[in-house]
Amino acid sequence: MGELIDAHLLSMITFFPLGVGVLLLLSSGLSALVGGEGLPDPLWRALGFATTVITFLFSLRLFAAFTATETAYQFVEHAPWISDYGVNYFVGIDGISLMMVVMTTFLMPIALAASWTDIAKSVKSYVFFMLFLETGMLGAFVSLNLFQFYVFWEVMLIPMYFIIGIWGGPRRVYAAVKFFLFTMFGSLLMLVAILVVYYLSYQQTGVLGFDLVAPPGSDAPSLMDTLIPLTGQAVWWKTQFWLFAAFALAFAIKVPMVPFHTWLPDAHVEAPTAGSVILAGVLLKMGTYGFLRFGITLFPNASVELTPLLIGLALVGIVYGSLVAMVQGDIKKLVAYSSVAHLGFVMLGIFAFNVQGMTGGVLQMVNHGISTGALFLLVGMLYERRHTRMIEDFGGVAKPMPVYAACFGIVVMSSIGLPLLNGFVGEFLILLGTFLVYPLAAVIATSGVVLAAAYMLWMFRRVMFGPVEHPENRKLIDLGLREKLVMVTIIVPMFWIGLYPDPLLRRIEPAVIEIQRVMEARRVMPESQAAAEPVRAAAVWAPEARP
Amino acid sequence: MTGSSEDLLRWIPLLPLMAAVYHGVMLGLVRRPTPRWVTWLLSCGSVGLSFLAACYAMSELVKLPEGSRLLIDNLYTWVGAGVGSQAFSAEMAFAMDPISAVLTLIVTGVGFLIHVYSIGYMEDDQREDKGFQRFFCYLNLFTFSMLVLVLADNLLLMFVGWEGVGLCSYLLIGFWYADRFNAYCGSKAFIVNRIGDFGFLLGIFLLFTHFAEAGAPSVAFTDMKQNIALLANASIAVPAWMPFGPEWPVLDVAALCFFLGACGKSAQLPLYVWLPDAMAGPTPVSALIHAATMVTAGVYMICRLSFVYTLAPDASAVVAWTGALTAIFAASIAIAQTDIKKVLAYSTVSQLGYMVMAAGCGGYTAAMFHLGTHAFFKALLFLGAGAVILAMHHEQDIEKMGGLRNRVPRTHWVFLIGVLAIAGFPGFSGFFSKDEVLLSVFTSHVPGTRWLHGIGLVTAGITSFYMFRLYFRTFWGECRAHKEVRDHLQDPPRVVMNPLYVLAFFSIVAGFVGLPQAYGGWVQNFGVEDSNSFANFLRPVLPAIEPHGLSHATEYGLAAIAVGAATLGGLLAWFLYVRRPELPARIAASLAGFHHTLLNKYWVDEIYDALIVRPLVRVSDRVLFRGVDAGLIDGAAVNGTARIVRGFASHGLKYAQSGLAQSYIFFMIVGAAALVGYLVR
Amino acid sequence: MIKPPILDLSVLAPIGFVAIGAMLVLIGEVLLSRRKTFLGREVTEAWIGSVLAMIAMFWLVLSLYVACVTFAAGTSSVFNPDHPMIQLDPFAALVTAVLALGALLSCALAIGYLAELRINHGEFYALILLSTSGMMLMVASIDMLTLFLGLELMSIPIYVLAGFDRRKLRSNESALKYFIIGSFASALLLYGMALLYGASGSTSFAAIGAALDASNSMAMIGLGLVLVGFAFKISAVPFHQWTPDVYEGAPSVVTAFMSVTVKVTAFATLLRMLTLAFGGTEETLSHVFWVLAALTIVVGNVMAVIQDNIKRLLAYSSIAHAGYLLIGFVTGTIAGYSAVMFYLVAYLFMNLGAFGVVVTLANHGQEFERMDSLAGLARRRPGLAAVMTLFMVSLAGIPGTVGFIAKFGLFAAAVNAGYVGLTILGVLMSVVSVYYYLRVPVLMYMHEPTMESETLGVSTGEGVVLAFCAVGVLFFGFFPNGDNLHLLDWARDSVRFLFGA
Amino acid sequence: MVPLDHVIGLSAVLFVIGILGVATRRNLIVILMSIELMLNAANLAFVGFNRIWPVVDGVAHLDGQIFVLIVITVAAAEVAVGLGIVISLFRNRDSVNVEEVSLLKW
Amino acid sequence: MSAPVVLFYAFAALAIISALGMVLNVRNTVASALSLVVTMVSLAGIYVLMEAHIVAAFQIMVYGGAIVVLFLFVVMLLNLRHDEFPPARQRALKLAGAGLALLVLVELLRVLSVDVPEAPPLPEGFGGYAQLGIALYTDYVLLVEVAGLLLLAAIVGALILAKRRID
Repeated sequence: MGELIDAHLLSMITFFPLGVGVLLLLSSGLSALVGGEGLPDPLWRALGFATTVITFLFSLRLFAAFTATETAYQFVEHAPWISDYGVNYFVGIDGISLMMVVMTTFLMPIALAASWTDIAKSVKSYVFFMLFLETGMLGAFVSLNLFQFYVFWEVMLIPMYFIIGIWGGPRRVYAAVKFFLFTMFGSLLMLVAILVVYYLSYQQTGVLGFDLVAPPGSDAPSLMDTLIPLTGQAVWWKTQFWLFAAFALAFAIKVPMVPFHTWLPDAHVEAPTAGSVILAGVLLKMGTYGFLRFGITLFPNASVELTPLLIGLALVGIVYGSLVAMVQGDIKKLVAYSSVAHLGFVMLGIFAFNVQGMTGGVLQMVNHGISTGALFLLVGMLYERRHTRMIEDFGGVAKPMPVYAACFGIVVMSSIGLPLLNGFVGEFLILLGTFLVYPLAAVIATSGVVLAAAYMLWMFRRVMFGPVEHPENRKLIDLGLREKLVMVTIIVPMFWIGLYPDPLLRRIEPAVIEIQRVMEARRVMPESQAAAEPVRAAAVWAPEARP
Repeated sequence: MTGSSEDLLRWIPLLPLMAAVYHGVMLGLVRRPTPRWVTWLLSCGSVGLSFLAACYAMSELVKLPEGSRLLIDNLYTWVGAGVGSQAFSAEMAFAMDPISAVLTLIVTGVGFLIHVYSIGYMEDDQREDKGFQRFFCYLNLFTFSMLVLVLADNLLLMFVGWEGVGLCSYLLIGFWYADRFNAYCGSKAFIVNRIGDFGFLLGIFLLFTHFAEAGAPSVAFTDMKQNIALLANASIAVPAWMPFGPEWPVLDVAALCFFLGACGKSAQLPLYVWLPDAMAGPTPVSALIHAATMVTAGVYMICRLSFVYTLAPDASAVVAWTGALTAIFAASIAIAQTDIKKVLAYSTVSQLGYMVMAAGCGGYTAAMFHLGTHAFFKALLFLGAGAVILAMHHEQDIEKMGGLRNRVPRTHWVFLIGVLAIAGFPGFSGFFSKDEVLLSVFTSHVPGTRWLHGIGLVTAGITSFYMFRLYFRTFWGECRAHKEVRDHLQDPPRVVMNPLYVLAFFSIVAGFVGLPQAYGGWVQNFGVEDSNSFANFLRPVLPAIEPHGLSHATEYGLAAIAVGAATLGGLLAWFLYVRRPELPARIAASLAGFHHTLLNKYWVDEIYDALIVRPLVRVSDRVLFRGVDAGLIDGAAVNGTARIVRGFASHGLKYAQSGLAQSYIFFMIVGAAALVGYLVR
Repeated sequence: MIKPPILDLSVLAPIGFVAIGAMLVLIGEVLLSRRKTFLGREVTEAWIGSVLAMIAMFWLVLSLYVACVTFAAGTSSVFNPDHPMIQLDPFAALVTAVLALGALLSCALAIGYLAELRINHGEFYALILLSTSGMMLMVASIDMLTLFLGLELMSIPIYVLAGFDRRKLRSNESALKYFIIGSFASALLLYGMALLYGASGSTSFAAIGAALDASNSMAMIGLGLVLVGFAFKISAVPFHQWTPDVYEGAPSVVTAFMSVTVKVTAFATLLRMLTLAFGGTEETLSHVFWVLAALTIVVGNVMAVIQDNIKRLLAYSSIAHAGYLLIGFVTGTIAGYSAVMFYLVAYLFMNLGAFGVVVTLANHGQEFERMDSLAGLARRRPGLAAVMTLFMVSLAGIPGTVGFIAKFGLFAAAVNAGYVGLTILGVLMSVVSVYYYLRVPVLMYMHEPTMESETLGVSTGEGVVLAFCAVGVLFFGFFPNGDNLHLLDWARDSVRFLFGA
Repeated sequence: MVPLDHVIGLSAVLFVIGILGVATRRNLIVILMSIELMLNAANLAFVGFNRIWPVVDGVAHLDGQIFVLIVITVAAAEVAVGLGIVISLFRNRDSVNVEEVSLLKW
Repeated sequence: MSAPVVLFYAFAALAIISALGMVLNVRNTVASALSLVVTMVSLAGIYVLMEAHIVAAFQIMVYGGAIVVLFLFVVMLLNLRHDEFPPARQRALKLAGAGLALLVLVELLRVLSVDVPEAPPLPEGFGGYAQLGIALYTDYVLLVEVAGLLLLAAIVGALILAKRRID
């Protein structure tokens, strides 16, 4: 049993949530057929929670069994899926994916626990969508087949769309649709680019395939062996520049980078607490992860070529996000804009293209997941009590809710990168890495640290301190046991990462170095030779044959 | 080096931390408030213990031979990333060398006293049931951070302490958060400090980057000190149009970056604005953090990085001048203040300016010396002020005091000692340290060093003037307090007074550890070859001031001038506030504008607000948020596209779909004609 | 002397079964409707309806079975070797199977619906079957005679079916418009055929293909007119305008039937003609199709945005889908054509499903049309809302559904053939399509019910159909080439056969 | 001998006249007639072309004329159904004006 | 110019005129129907000239005999001998359509006049009863079958649509 699980650990982790979700759905469907009521809501909630917890335990197993020094993908599973299109079921993780997976599975139960009471309407579908969502996200993080990645990348939207749209705030529909359309816009253009890459690889190898790398123990040609012409070597749509631009657009929307960020505040403000937690914690990482896993490795020249632009956008994101966050009246919106700034840091680190920067970037992805997730939890708790998120409705909250204030304080500090809390390590490494290559950019970005302190503390002060003016705030009740546990669960890793980030860094670094190696290798490829002649070797069938 | 003494080091910061954590857990997870005696016992105990540990470590350190006085306690690698020549790694390691040893002793020692003092001071604070424990939690946390700052063996860890103390001061200033102003001062302090930290970070990046280029990537102090020569003439290329372009010497830039940090912490121009407001916190906090320890971190850092500054003359000059200007500027403000703590706050700023000036002039030993003495007498003054405030039932305005000298005699005496010490009267600690400072300035090669010296002297005069003004206004003349207050006036309880006595004692004698040869020649009779044991102790780690060729006579002369200035100030104060108490009002009236300016601290806060804060907020709100975000991106781009598509349908295409079969047929004919036409061509 | 032709009746089998079914239905109605009781149970109209439906479905199943068998056998045979006019080959067999399936599902849908709308005449099933036989004839025909005859045999019953709900003005109107424009189009088609005949001297595709070249302008005019005729059937812009009106006015079940089967037939037949008859001119044609595809995609999607009638919305969406299908024709490659074939099957599942929901929701003799009456449906009919969402998602081409695989195939083929511009246009427009498809789940899940109509259960037939379509959408969405059902391979093999590859 | 090109020309003329009828007349009946006219034009073309291709590789070839017969049948069927539709429409709205039939639009 | 040619042009002229009459006569539907008959008959004449006797016969029988009668019947039934309609909508569109159609016509004529080859001599009995009959029931037997289906569909449809009893 054990080794069976280990052999398919990734698939287990990925599909366990959805599996349980479907089973639950079937159960209620069947009972509906016989006119029964189906399982009661609390049971659904409990089962869903248990599922996510079990998934998290699985992922801990993953974390433990992961070999830090190994650069190749681990826990690989490879099986044919749609052979005609060369689509395989191909999963595997390196350090980066590992971090993402563990973070996702960690945030999921927290999100469910946090929304234990505030989701009253149609709990069943809520639980189902959450489980569905988890599978979608995990799948995207472990996919090594471009097609498969795209499938998960899009499937993920549906549950999120419903979570925002059904359990969201007053303008939820607008927010949900906006969220969906923004992402679709980017990802469909990415689809075209994917197809072009697919076509190029077919042209060169004569084999139809979406595998990013050759599965272990085989030297089958993969996308990583594909020469992608540079500008001037082929027609415009075959060139790295445009293909990367398409990928980058999709990812940049997801990140989100200014100016593609406007869906984020709306989505966050309207989404229910759990939705915001997952959205900020995991979904945004899809973008940066995509850049790391696909964007820069597939199109190294173009990504280097476009680095100034992306660095610039990242800087704009940092400063712009911070400034706009400063003037928000809605706490959730403020946090949303702060996410824009934080993800700007991540992008900065990734596009520094050195170990510190990228490692820091990945670590910061995790940190932001935890800190911002926690922030949304806290805002949610406040909203649950007062049904408002406007800063001016509060003030002096620390008086009635000291423990809450303390947690909030810690989280705020971690989010503005106070040393010995998680935020600092990532930010520092990113800035250091950036400074090594673009000192000026690093200087600007570092000013973002000051701004972060400014807007966060300003908000914190106006909410927590001062006299209690609104009478309804006077009788706010402090955190209950469940909420305390949730907060402790999420605060502990903050200190852990802040004090002893080594276990994470040790796992991330080899992956980053490997990515850089691949980039370098692929960078020289197209320059050395223009796009190779078509080979038409072992084609399953010739898609370009004319009658 | 022996293992035991090294493992000991970690306990110095960890003990207070453990106490803090205990308090934190108690506060967070246990509903019932902890009994007060448990609280204060733990806090004071932990700090006391770490003081003992520090003493033991000190003794271990002294046992070591002069050159190699260094204890390192390496816990684990904290942050490590990168490969090859860019491998970055920061250890979680504590190091104790003479400088840190001195400051550690001060922090733990003075810290302990102030902890004890706080027991009494916070006794009557009933604003919230857990406030007492919360206060001590913060206080312990602060001690921990400060010790990390002091004992850090690398820049990054130092930065940890650096930010940590900032956080604690934020928490403690806003301790009584229910008052909006306190909270405001707290965040102000934190944010201004962050601006400094910005510089600090950049400094770290800069040094590491160039050390990496030079092939010695490290941020550990010892390594950097060894390899500093590699960067001696490294430089950064900048656009030619930049000032001092096209090449900036790395070390100067780095030094300036770090100095920006120092400005933040040590409240130098232009970042001093937070310190006066920091007085919103409880008085023990003002004494510990904003007088004795934290604010001196900047000076400490400059001394720590003295190996950088010695190689960065231009930066050093900037440092020196900034210090001097801060000194006199703050002193001038202090003249007009009437809040007892505000006066002390500005005096702190001005004294810090002194130290920074000394450091800038290469007188690191002098800076450290003054830092030490200042820690004692300023703590004393604050705690004394606290005692007064306690006695006056939290009245801080000196205009409402007066004539207290026979109502609270003990407080009066210790306070007087403090005043004399800060005014630098011969025999008191302040005299010697100030003398050292002025001497180092006088003998340094910083451009305009004479001017600096002059400023130093004037500042000394002003200092003594406003300190005596404070003293006389408070303790002499007839009492201007309310009747009921006046009747209950009495010295505070023992637990408050005892620390004062200890501090008073040290304020007198602390100076003798650094007795200059000029005065201490006689000790040779007792077999001590150099009386300035303080300087000796620091010499191996701090670049000593080159032996100045000044004859003892000159030294006496300089000292005499300084003392003269101080005396003048004192006498003037006596004349104005004891002899002719009606004069000041008239003077103020005649110099209304100037007086007003001083009273409002040159409107610096207002200027910052109008020049930086408001514009920033307004632009972010009006232009960025409403304009770009809502207007441009969302309004024009996103919804605009949607509108276009919709309009294209509902105002254009729609009308082709008229519902009339024959119009459809018409379109078919058109289509067919076009198609056939294309095919036939 | 006259030699009797040697006829291969097996070729006629699928068509024949359906035709027989039609007649049996007619006879059966006559027989049943005059008696009060049958085998002891008293005869109600609804009962008659279901019995006739059973008969119809039985024969459809037969024809489906035959088609499948033929496809499996992979053989190809002509009805009359002396003068081959129809040919039952794997391609024809596959399409025939699809058509039979479509008709089958439509009949199943109709049972409950007709009763609900009180237009429960047995002729309905007869007409469906006749029309289906016409379609089968079309896809099997390799000669313009049979093609035209099949076209008419397909269309005329549908004209009638569109007006089947005689008491409703909208139904009349839809029938009328469809009839006028339809027969106008088929007149154009006919004239085109005449010219082609004039140019080639024969009506068989092969001969036309031999004679056709771009220089012969009479032939080109003929070709153009024929294309117009088909463009009308597949409702390609600018020959599309009848579609929304007819789809909206016709009874929902008829709309479901025609929206799927007619399109499948037209595309399949066009596919055959392109390969057999118009082979010589594909360069020119691909330009034509490029323009048609672009126009169709844009107009269809954009117009759908402003609809507030669900049937009309689906009509425009079907126009848009026609545009996507045309992309396959633009490529002119095996990949493109087989993508078209796959898309047609996918389209059967999703569109029939979507209309099936609309059909199911009709009650009290009232069509279910207004979008906003979908509001809060998830509360009242969770299952129905779920499948509807599934179909919408699939139509929008979100991964995990067959719609995505289909679109993917088309776009992949387009890119492989180098038509990236068209592909980009396609994806941009499907962003627009996402917008209006999402409005349906938005209404069902995110709005409160406007009017609390009582929830009447789903009839068995409808339930089965919806479940079937839903399963199809999901299954083929994940396993388009499953272990037993290699849909992709089938599509490609049939097309390759067409190419004689 | 009949000039065949003129036959085809005539068919074209009739065809276009038919189109004109369909496109312009409002009376449904007349529209139906015009469609018939178009079909007839096609028939004429078929017959004419059959006159051009009477023989294909040796054997007499009657595709054209057969086609005409088929078309005539189809025409009959169409007319029947068409008139049926017109009648049922007329029953409901008492008019045969095609322009009044525009409930369904946009 | 031989007799058939003369006859042809006569018929052609007749056909065109009557067709125009049908389309342009906006007053009287019956008149339109009758002029349609004239067109049919004259076409039949042309068929005869082209040796397509059967077709000609069917033309007269079915069209003239059945279809047009059906038209007239309906006209009578619905009693619309004279149709007065409200003023037309979308005149411009119709005019444009008409113009376009004429343009197409010109184009058609231009193209067709060049492409039509000369007529070859006819084989024996071409278009005669025997030949056509045999062809219909050997080569084209399928068509006959399907035509039957088509008519069935038409009958059923017409019934469904037009029968009085609305149930």
